[in-house]
Amino acid sequence: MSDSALRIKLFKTMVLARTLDDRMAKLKAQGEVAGSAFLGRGQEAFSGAAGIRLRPGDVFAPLIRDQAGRLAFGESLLDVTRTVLGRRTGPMRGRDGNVHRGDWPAGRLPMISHLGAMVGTVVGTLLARRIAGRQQAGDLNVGVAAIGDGGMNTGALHEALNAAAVERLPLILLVADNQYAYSTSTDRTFACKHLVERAVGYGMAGHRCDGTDADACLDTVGEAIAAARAGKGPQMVVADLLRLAGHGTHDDASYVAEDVKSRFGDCLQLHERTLTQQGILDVAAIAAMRDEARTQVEAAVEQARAEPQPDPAAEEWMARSERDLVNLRAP
Amino acid sequence: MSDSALRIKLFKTMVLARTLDDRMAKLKAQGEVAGSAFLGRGQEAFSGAAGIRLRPGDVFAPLIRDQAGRLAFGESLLDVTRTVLGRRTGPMRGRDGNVHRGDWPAGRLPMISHLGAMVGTVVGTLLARRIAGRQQAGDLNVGVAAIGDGGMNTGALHEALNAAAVERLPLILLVADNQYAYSTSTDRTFACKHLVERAVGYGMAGHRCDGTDADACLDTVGEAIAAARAGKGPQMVVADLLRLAGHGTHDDASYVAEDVKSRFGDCLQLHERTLTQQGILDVAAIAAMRDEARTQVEAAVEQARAEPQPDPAAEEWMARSERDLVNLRAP
Amino acid sequence: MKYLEAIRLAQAELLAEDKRVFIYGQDIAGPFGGAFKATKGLSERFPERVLNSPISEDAMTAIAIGAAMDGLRPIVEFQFADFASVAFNQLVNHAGTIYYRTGLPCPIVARLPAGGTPGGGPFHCQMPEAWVSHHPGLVVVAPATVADAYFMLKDAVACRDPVVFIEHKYLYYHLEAEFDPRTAEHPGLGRAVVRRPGEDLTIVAWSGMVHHALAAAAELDANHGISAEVVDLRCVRPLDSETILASLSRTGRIIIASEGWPVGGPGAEVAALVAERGFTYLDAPPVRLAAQDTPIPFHPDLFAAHHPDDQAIVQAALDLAKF
Amino acid sequence: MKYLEAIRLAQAELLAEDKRVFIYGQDIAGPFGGAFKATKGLSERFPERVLNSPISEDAMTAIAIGAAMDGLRPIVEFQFADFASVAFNQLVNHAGTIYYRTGLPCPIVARLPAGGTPGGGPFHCQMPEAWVSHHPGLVVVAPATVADAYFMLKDAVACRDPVVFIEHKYLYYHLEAEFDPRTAEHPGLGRAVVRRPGEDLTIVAWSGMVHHALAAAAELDANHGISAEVVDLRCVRPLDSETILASLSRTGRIIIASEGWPVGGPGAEVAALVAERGFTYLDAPPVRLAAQDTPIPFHPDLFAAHHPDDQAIVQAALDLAKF
Ligand SMILES: Cc1ncc(C[n+]2csc(CCOP(=O)(O)OP(=O)(O)O)c2C)c(N)n1
Ligand SMILES: Cc1ncc(C[n+]2csc(CCOP(=O)(O)OP(=O)(O)O)c2C)c(N)n1
Ligand SMILES: [Mg+2]
Ligand SMILES: [Mg+2]
Repeated sequence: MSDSALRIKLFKTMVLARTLDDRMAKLKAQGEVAGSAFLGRGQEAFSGAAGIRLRPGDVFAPLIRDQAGRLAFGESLLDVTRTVLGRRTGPMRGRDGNVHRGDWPAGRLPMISHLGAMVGTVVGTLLARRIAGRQQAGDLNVGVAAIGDGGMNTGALHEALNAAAVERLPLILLVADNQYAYSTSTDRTFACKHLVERAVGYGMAGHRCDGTDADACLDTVGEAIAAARAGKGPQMVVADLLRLAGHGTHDDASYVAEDVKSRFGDCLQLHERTLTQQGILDVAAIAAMRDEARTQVEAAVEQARAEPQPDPAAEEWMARSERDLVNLRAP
Repeated sequence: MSDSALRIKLFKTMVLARTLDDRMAKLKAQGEVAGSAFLGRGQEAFSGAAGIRLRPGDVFAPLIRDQAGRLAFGESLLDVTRTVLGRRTGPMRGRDGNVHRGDWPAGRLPMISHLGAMVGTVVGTLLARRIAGRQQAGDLNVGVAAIGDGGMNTGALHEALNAAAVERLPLILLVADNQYAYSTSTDRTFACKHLVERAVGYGMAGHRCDGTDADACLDTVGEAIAAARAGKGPQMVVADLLRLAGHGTHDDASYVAEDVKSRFGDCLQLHERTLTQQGILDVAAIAAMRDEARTQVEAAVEQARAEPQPDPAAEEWMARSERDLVNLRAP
Repeated sequence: MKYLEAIRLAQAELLAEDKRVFIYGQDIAGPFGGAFKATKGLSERFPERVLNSPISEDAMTAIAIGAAMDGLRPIVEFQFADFASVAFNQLVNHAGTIYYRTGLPCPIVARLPAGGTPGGGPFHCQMPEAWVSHHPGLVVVAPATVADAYFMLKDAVACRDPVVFIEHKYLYYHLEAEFDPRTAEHPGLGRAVVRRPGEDLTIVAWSGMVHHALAAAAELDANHGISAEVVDLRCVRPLDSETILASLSRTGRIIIASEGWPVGGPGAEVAALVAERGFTYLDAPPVRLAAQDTPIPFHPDLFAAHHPDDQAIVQAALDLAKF
Repeated sequence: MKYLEAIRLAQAELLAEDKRVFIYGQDIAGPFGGAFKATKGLSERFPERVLNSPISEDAMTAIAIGAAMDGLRPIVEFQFADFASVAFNQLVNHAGTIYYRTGLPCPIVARLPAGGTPGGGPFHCQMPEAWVSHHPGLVVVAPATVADAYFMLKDAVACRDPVVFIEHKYLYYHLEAEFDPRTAEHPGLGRAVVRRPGEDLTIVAWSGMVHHALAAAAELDANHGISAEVVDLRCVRPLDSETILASLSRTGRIIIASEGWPVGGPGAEVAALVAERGFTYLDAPPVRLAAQDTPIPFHPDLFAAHHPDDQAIVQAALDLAKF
């Protein structure tokens, strides 16, 4: 069992992520967001646990349901609101949107949409660290890549996991099996009994946890990350959980079967109950956290709203870093 | 243990495949073959066993080391010599070469070079049969796809296996782990203990056999194919063996480590010894088989040599089946 | 009928009329019926022939190839055209080479929901025609009208070669037209058509851009006394060079408007074609209009400025008329 | 020095001079040193920085992208350019979009052994420039000379953008030239050069085709009194339009010779460019020569007839001179 401070930290992160997600959904409903908004509701425990277990110098490649992990690994609320509202001031400057945001210098990779594609990129950053001699044996910086049950079936993921295993790199694959890939239930997307059975075939350690149980997530993800840090090679952690929202805000998720719904609780409510029952947090403290989260989120929304949008007339339509290729020569 | 007739049939196939391969290598050395020639030396038992266990109506997607399987599944010597010598009369008409040949109406798919790419195609043919109601429950036509230890790490393969498992199709993946992918030994290409460990992750049955032992191959491949026919879903069979030749005729395979060499016998010699020791074949019968193989191969070489090459002036440079797209309308 | 409904209707009829037709793709089955609802209601009627696939674009395409070789007429729905990049090898190196190598047909149809919508961003807005139209063995079509969406999909399934069928997502719900599938005339799959006759210049476009071209032509006529002829390519590979050159021979001036990027693609091919084979008709240089040479931006204002619209075409026409 | 040796030397020096450089690809390590020996001897000297990869082109590219973002200068060797089709998504949608989306550079070099050799067949002979040169954010180069193979590889590694480096396999062992890497002058990465000056017409080529163009020019000069200028594109994206247009302005006639397929690709882009921006220089229509519009045949006789050679260029020049 992790210590109380960490468990509270995770709870706080989860509250903040949920509050932020809810606010983004509302902004979307109010017509302020272009494209769809993607929510991590129900997945905050697993994602947040990973973010909490990371440290500066690590790498994180989140996907569309990782608001909690992003926040825990240092994303500012302003990065979120600015990006989702398409502000010039955000890390993507209106050029790319919502969930694609990243902040590479801080270790958060900006995702592309193609599922599976980011895993190899994380592997590349870890290989680079080894090559450059920037890793300390026994206490490695690690890389976490997120994927869903659906994304597990992409060729890109397969190739990347295998390469990580061959190089014995400190990659942790965080598999959120949320029972559906968009509308498609897992019986139509894979045929093994549990996705953790894939680990052995890569020569990776496999871990499994209840993704609705925040403490289990903290522990299991913590163990996996610790093993990777210690040099035990890549780790796969599969969590069983359910997304408690549509695929995006445009989706009512009416395809989610009733019996599936009945099998999964809300990790946030469950963690709240555990912490209060164990006397680690009381109702007032929790209410205060919620208030603070709302205040912070609202401030970030307001600030982003007040900031400039990108100006097409001022846009530099240039996709290359090098401006003068005609004269480019190696120094 | 399979019955003697099958064991002899496999031996005969192996002799013929070896004789043919050797002759192709010689043709190459004589400058009569464009490109490289790829040989299946050392892999005849495993490949041949699969060909023998197939029946008309099945599908086979061989790769570059499957001369034995191709022959056993009905390929004529003339198809081989005509293709390798680029004759207009061959199934590829000089347009595509050597190992890419196929004869789809007979169930042998013409491979493309990209490793892993053919597996999904086999899956497609099997899905088509189910959709069209052309399968008989409990006695299905099956599809065999060949792959090597190296090809196991392609994304294409991963996606295709998973799809086969989801649809529970009668696919048999024949994995020839010959210790090297071109010059690269398996410690640089995968990290699980044995490739058969990948089966569970797809929800496929996994089988393993000694690829230098023809009887073991007949049995294990036979069981896997029987299971697929019976409707037990996709099967993976991994054989341990060594290619006893270069990657292609251009390659001296000097990178093959001595200790690896010492671990693997020649399946053809081993099968010969077993069959003679058990009194199933005698030396004279074997010599006669060898002679017959040589005679047949020589005849096929001679006939192909006498046949016309493609004529660039007469070539129809047309990559589409439809000649008049401007007027094409659904009937 | 909306553009999307035309695609759904064509598929429903294809499934009903031809047992060889089956549809494979992500999220296309069940009441859900696809990310854009192009297959809504179909899996209920044809449960064995409308199948959800895993997120595996390479395998989806390989499976379609195998099924086509085995006698079926598969339609693969990609969730977004942008994700067909993952199936690139199967499309160009496998489907596209089978006929020449073996003499056997490979009748697959790959449906690619393409084109820009505000907020779609770099990975949900691409026009994929340049990816595939370089390659022998493939047919690439891009219907711009409701009737074409319907008829060309049927013709694509009838075609024995692999067809990349590019659908424009913006048109799905925004384009509506009346036509009677039973009686309407329609041109063959590979034919370009003159959507609006004109005398002073030709505007070549395809897919969503046809509507900008038509709007521009209307404005040029109404406000500038310029009579623009609009040629809708319909089929971007192979090009119907006769229709293009015939139009140019009447007008002497040509603008090629593309939603996609400025380098390469059908825009370059049409410009090259008219330079090579329509040189003597040209009274002025051919003009290409294309998107900005960057990934497609997320922000609606940047997005709107990223690709040519009616006004850009009008302006180009005014400049060209002065040449 | 041979073309291949120049590539090997450049890589050896890059590894020695810059600890950020590492090379990743199939079979490149050990005494084997790559399918074409471009890395022979390098892994012995730099064991941590010359690594064999699994057969995983998508991951190879993704790994290079990650390593580049993390400060390295990765070179990815594809065994054959044809197999880069599997990495298409990582190249165009990932490497090619990073700078515009994030403002961060993505300095990877993808080395693609390309081009035809007799008996290579449909999947070992392709020219991949059309695949990638449509896409913003990528630089695509195709050296035709020994010195360019050396210098352009070094420049490619210095470039902060992803560079697709197209090597011609036929030139590997067949092209030899003396030059002193320490003193030789060389043009910048993105510059086209006039390989042979001329007055009557311009022949544009790149990669292996440059040598056919030079041979054709020599024959035109010697036997037909025609003075042809040969422009070697060197960089096919972005095009050095100034050098191309300047040549055309002197000659008034242009032939674009490509080993690749006839539809799209740099051939179409150059033809479109000269039509649009060199219209007034053109005394005759631009002429494109390209491969037959089919997969590349295996049989050496069919192969030889598949793509343009010296004689095809000479014939085209004679026809063009008559226009
Ligand atoms: C290669 C690829 N194909 C298709 C898509 C479209 N797509 C986006 S999310 C999604 C479902 C993902 O399911 P899963 O991996 O289970 O993640 P979840 O949304 O459930 O968190 C799909 C099909 C994509 N992004 N990438
Ligand atoms: C996608 C892809 N990448 C690279 C190659 C080049 N190539 C051809 S055979 C080969 C090695 C194959 O090794 P393995 O799968 O173990 O089969 P083996 O040759 O040992 O039978 C490689 C790398 C290819 N054919 N396809
Ligand atoms: Mg999911
Ligand atoms: Mg092998």
